[in-house]
Amino acid sequence: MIFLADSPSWMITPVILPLIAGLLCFLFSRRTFVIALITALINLFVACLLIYQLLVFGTIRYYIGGWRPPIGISLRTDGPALLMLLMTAVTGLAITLYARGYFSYRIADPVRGSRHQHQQRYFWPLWMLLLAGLNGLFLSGDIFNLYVTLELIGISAASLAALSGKPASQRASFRYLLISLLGSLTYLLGIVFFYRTCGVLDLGVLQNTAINEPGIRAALALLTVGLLLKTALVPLHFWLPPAHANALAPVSVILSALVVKGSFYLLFRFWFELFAPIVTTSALNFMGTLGAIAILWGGIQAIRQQRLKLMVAYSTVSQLGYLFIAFPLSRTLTGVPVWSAVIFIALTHACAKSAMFMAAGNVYLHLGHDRIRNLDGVRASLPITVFAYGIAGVSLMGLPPSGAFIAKWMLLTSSIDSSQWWWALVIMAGSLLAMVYVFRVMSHFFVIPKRESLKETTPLSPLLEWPALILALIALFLSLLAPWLLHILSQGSTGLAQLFPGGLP
Amino acid sequence: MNSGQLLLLSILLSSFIPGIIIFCLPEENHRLRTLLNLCGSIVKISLILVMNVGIYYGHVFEIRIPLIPGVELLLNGDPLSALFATLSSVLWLLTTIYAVGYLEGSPNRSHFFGYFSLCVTVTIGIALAGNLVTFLLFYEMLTLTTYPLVIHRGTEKSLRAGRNYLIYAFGGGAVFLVAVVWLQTIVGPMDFSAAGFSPSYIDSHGPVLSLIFCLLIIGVGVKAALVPLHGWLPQAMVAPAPVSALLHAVAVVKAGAFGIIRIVLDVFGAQNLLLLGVLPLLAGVATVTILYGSVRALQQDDLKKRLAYSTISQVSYIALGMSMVDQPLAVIGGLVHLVHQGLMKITLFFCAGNLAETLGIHRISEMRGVARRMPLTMAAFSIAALGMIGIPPTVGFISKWYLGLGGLAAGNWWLLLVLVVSSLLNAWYFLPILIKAWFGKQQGEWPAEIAIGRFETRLMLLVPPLVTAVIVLVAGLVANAQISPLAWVRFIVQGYTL
Amino acid sequence: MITTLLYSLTGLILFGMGLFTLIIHSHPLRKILAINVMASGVFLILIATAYTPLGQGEIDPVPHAMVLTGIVVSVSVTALALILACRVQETSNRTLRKKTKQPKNTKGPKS
Amino acid sequence: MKKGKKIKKQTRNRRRPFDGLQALFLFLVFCLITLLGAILSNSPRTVSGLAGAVASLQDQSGVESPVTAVLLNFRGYDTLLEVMVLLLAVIGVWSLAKAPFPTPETDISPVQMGVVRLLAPVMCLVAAYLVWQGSHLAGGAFQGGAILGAAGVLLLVSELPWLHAIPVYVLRIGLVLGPLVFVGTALSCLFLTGTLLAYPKGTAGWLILLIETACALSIGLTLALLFGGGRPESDVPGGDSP
Amino acid sequence: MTPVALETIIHALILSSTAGIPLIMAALCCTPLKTRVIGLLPWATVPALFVALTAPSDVVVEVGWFFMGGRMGLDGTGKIFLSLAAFVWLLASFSSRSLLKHDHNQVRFHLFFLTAMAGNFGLILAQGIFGYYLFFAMMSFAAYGLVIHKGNKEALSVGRLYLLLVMIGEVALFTALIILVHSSGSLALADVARVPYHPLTFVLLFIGFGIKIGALPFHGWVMPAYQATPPPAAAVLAGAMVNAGILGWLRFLPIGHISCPQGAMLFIVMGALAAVYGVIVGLRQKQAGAVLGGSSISQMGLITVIFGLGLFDQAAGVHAVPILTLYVVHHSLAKSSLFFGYDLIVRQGRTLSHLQLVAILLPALALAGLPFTSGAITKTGFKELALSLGEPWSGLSAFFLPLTAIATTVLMLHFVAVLRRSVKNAKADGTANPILFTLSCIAVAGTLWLWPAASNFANDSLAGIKLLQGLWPVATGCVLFLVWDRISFTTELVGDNRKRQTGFDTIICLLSRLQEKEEQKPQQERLVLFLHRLVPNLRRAEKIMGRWKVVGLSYITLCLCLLFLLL
Repeated sequence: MIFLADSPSWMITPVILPLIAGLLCFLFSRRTFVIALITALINLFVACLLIYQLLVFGTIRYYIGGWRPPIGISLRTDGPALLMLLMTAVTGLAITLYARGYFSYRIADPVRGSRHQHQQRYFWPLWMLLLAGLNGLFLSGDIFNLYVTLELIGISAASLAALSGKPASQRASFRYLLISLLGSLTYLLGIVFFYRTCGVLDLGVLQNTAINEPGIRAALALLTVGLLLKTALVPLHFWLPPAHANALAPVSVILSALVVKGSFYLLFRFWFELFAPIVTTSALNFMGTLGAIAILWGGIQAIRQQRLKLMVAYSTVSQLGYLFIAFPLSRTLTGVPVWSAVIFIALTHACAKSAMFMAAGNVYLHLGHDRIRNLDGVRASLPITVFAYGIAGVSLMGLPPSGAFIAKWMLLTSSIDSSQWWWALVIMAGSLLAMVYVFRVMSHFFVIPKRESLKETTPLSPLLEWPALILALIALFLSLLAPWLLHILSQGSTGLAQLFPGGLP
Repeated sequence: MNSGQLLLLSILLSSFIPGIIIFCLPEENHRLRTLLNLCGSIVKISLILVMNVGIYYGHVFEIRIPLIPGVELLLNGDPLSALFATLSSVLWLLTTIYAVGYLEGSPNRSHFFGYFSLCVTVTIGIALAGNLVTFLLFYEMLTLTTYPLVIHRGTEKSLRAGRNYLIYAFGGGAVFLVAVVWLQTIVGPMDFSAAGFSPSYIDSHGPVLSLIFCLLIIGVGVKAALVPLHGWLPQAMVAPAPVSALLHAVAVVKAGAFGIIRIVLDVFGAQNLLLLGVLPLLAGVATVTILYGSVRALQQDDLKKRLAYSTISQVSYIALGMSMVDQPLAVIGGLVHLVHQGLMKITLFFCAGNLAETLGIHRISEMRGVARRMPLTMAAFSIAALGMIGIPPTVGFISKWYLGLGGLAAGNWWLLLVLVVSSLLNAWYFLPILIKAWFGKQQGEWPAEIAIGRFETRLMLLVPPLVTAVIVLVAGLVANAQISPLAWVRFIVQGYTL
Repeated sequence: MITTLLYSLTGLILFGMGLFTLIIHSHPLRKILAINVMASGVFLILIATAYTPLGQGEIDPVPHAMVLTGIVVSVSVTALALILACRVQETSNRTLRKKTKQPKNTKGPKS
Repeated sequence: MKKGKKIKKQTRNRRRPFDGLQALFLFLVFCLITLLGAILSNSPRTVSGLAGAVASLQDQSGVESPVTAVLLNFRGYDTLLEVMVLLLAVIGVWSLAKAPFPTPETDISPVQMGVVRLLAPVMCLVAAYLVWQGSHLAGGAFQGGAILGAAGVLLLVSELPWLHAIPVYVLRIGLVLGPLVFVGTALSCLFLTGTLLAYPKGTAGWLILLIETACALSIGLTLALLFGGGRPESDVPGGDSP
Repeated sequence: MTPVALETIIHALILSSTAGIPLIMAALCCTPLKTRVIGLLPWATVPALFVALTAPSDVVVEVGWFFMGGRMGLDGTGKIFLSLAAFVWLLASFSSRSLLKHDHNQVRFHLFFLTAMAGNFGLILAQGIFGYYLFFAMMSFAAYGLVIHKGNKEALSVGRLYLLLVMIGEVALFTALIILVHSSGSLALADVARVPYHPLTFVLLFIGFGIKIGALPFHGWVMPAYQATPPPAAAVLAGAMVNAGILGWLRFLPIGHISCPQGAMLFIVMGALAAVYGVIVGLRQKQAGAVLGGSSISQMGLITVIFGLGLFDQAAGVHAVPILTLYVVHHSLAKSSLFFGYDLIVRQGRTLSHLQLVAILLPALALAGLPFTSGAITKTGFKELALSLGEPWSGLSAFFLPLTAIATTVLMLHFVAVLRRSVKNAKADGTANPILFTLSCIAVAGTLWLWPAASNFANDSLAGIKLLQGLWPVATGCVLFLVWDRISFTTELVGDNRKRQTGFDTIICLLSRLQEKEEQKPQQERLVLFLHRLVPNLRRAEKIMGRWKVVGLSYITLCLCLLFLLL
């Protein structure tokens, strides 16, 4: 029975499988890539299967150990969760391939090959456990279990960030770890308030016992701040750029594309689903304001960076702001609920940012540095990488037909509809800033260097270039999938449906 | 998918696929690349002609791809899109031939031609766009695909130009997006249609709609280089000549102008615009642009820059025509200028490119007696320049004539003044060039002459301007015939109840 | 009830103290310790939450389980943070390398 | 250098009479704590929590201790992930540094040796007892593991030469053992009952004990290795410390 | 195909060959056949001559596809103008072929020559406004090539002036046509001309065509251009192309069908002023071509006056048309004849023989209205017209006409004197051929006497009193010339044309100020600079945000804010 496509047990695969893979990767020092690759493939397959299940049966709950809430822990699938899962699976597969290419390339380096062998040794188990944590986060329906998955993610992410062994990366990673801990503790304090007030830990049960008490509000505030720290929303973003920029290229991809999404996803669920009845408009506006500041500040900082990876990292800071812009706009009832914009931004950003960091990593591998000033002529030697970078940049800017465009469209529509035009201004300013920082680098790629200054390097393997390109293309053409994605989103997220009586698409 | 949709799709793919293949081709394989390019463009032209016949006989060509409720991609073949598509595809063929000759032996050609093909795909997409969202999609893509072309030389100067181009273009795009969204929140999702939206919205949202109109015009005005949004255009002259030709005659500037046409005719509609009373604003901007562009053109010694400012000035004729949207004659004038200006300007840029490539001439002051060295090129240049001035029987006269008549019909006497002054200014900055070239005496050596075979320059450089120049003349001479740009534009205008 | 409140408030104050130290003091070790103090504060509140006066019903075991989990997490993170701090110290100041090989206390938060 | 400077700076800060930012921060922390405290005290617990629910299901859990029931049965999934977190910490530490084990040639004082010889077995016993006791009283895998870990630390501190002879794969297997047994049990439950971690009827107690034992071993090893502060030399063949 | 259609096609072919053949020949000038084409130059006028002499009147052929609706045909007036033009072009083409045989720019010259010819013929045939405008423009622009043929500084500078005026004329005409078409709704000349006129149209038409004929404010180009142009080209400028302007007035302001007293006043005043002014400036010229230019201004002024008189009312208009035509024919023949004479004398490079002196005096004094010449006939017609208009205008015949006759006499004698002097500097090139001059003299002498329409004026002019009236101004003129000649040579008046050119040049210079402005630095640069200045601050801000204390503060603040906002 359990092997049938209808079986709800598939739901645990995205968590358990990477866990086992992580253990095996740690246990064996050889063939780790094969383990990871198989895991990533199965993960993708299962994500698709779960979506199929969702479309056929609607929301499914899975009670681990057979214990129903409030006492047990439940997993559940709904539209947003599965889309995030799918995003992670797709990006994860690409990252796995890319990491393989990356380490092969580095290990082939006669001088420093051994160090990279060491890095690869630990990369795979860390990455697999991180994947498990992320999948667990997306699927989990228990507020304390979410804390554990957050920790899983936080520790593996911090370890990954320090993996490159450079002093800068270790410093950044240390800070990242501390901030992550602070965030976790704040989150835990929130749980305490929560549990005190509600007496339950399950999200589904909590939803039904939405009490109007100060305790629950304090809990929301604490949970939010904790997650904001992990999401790196301005002004708490300071740890992100150094941590993301100094990590190894595959790690940067993981951190920027996936890890920040995890904590944001929780925020999103809390604000729009769990605590939606008690959320005040002023709080939504506050979050939106922070998002707006993030967009502008991140964009401006990205523009002035001298290093490619730092620039991409600041771009993440800026893009995260978009996720929060949707908060104050969520109350307007237009044709499509605005929160779906958040999913679109997240999906686009995951794919595009992965592609961008991969491209940046390729440039780094190729040139041995990533100083923007000296990137001249990369186009000629790395055409696919540059193309991927360009397409990813375009998606980040929110040009059609990227998924971010759809999101921007929704946000603009509702901001204009509700006469909150300032958000529209910020959104547009953000994309212009994105244009500037994307093309500032792009133009350097296109410079034809005066002399043949590029040293002869080994050509990059297709594993390094093609995942970037494919992810970038996915990001670019995401809007064409919009009807399908919206259909998935509308499935089964009962809480969301209640919140938006205006109707789901 | 019916045959009409297949046709639309293959029109787009006929340049997209060659473009992608060209990207993948090795640099040395120029034979296959040229073949691909030419085949693609010829296939495209024939497909578009088929579509034109279909449109003439009332077939419907439509592809609809819904994205989210209220947002859908719509490709639609109507007479207006056929006009722009035909223009683009024909000029693309010529420009391709020209570019093959122009870039012979220069580096990064596969890159260049790849983007070139994409650029045309996108331009055709703009032509076929059936609603504002689709238009926006291709409009932004156009910026992207032309950017690599602008900075193709890879010099510091071209990078700066590219940067400014991007800032302007994406700034415009952003404004456009906001306006589109705003419009949609008021009138709901709408396709391009002859009537525009329902006039009932005017009563409820009059001022807002006016503002939206202005924003939309600003959005497309950047590409159409309306003053004061024109700054990028002269700087973009650092690009290679085929690119300038393409930018100025076909793709970018025309896309902006086409956008104005769409907004005026198909989004708002004549009646609504009259009710809103925003047309004088458009007319004012167009007038200022026409005059300012001409005066600035006068001040340039760099040939391409002069041509660029001339473009700024000339493209606004289209806007001017659109500003009198209730007058069929003016609309005809504006629409037909879309084609006419394209033909003339591309000729001029081809010729300027020939001068630069063959003799190294970039400045007007270096052009003395150049017609003796390159008579055919300069003959083509002269025809186009006279057309720009509006001398019959070139096509330029026809546009001006209809604009003037339309202006009178609308009771705008000042419009005649604008036309007169602009013609004089045009003459003032074009005729001296002709005089220098034909009657001046060569002084010293040409800056950088390269010896080229039998003709005055490479055959591939020579043929396109001659062809376009002949079209400029013939299209003027047979303007009243059954098949001519003017006739098609009349057919378009029949479709609108103005 | 007052017991719960007392412990809870103490926990909160511990949290605050830890927070203050974490932010104000720049030495990595202090920061790590501060985090541990904060964690202890939170655990204290959790345990206090679970407290039921004798005879008034069962003691809630869930917070206890949570605290246990939290402690384990805290131990792991503390260990990682300490090693990381050492590495930072080592790599940023190679002259101090030998001095930094101090015994690393992983048991602190457990006591 | 930077760190040193910072420390100096800090000491100077302490002497300085007034730091505005610091005072502001203190004030704000105070405000926050007061606010949270007020909320805590003003909203006395009205809901009883899950005590009742746990108590009612205690029989089915297979263990007598409610905490163990929650930890390894009701919320076993949490614990599974938590074990992973511990393992993760080891992987993280190993990825960061090589173990700074002292060189084995130094002599160990007989007293120390004696203490170790005396204490280590006792600690192991205590640990085993704690694990056993976990099914009905306070205790369990973590407590047992901690004691085991302490024993490991003792061995490490005493710098026994044979510690270096332990092959690294043994360590790895030891580390992975607990999680692997846990996952394995969970999966076999899945195959047997159709649900993850749903112990077949009647076997819950034994399975929990199995898991606890394996985990205690792994936890002990983990804690000891965390104390070790880095990976063994031979973990990565040819691996060069970063 | 029906016979009617066939006939139409044949008509169309024949009519279009008048302009078509020269155009084709012009196009052939760009091919290796060019020398052969130039050899066949005079044949280009043959179709026009043939059409002018044989075509039935009032044939109108529609060529709908052409340009924006083509329509061509030949009416009575057109026939006269066409034959006149064809004749002048025929003589000029012979002359230019021989004159420029060794000129290295001859192909270019003949290219423009043929194009201008085609334009000239075409506009006469045109019955639609577009045709007229098209060929008029073609002719005007092609004439530029003739004007600057010599390529020296003077030629180029007058060329610039000419081009400027042509452009002004073009746009004026364009505007006028647009207004006309707008108010009439038709593209046919006949319809367009019958709508009520806007005053602006009058002015615009006056400007548009006035520039071609050198009407008063736009006369600046005439004298230098006639001087700079090679004589055969000058002959067609003065003898054929000028008429295009007159024909334009006749076509667009069809006197006899319309009347407009205010417009009439404009024409009369400007014409009269030009008639006097042309002589005055002509007398100050030191070069034969320029003197003839002055004469043209003056004579065209008279024609303008006639046209103005015809505008008064429809009756006068009906009366004026034949007189106007006569005057045009007379002037064209005489003026071209003078140019051919000038050409001949310059080419033969020796002093005038007596026969030549007499021969050149014939057209010269015919312009002055010497009895028994065509001038006398036209003057008679003019007087009758003036008298028929009643009081204020009949005074013209008594006072104004003799005055212009005297002035013209003086000017013509001055021309002969200048000619005699200029011959001294000329060299014979062996291409001198008296046949053309003789032919043109014969035409001057004979045409009007044989002209059926002019017969009654011819008879009138032979009346005794008329002879006397014609003679005394000429005699007075001769005396005055003798006196003036003495004075002018003692004071050595400097030729004024340079000065006037510089006058125009200053305007152009002033306008060119615009051109010389330096390129400004684009504004974007400033923005970028500003941003660069911001960068250090941004870096500092970002660093500050990364400090732990600031982080702590923002953390706490966030907590408190959210707490407050949510509570």
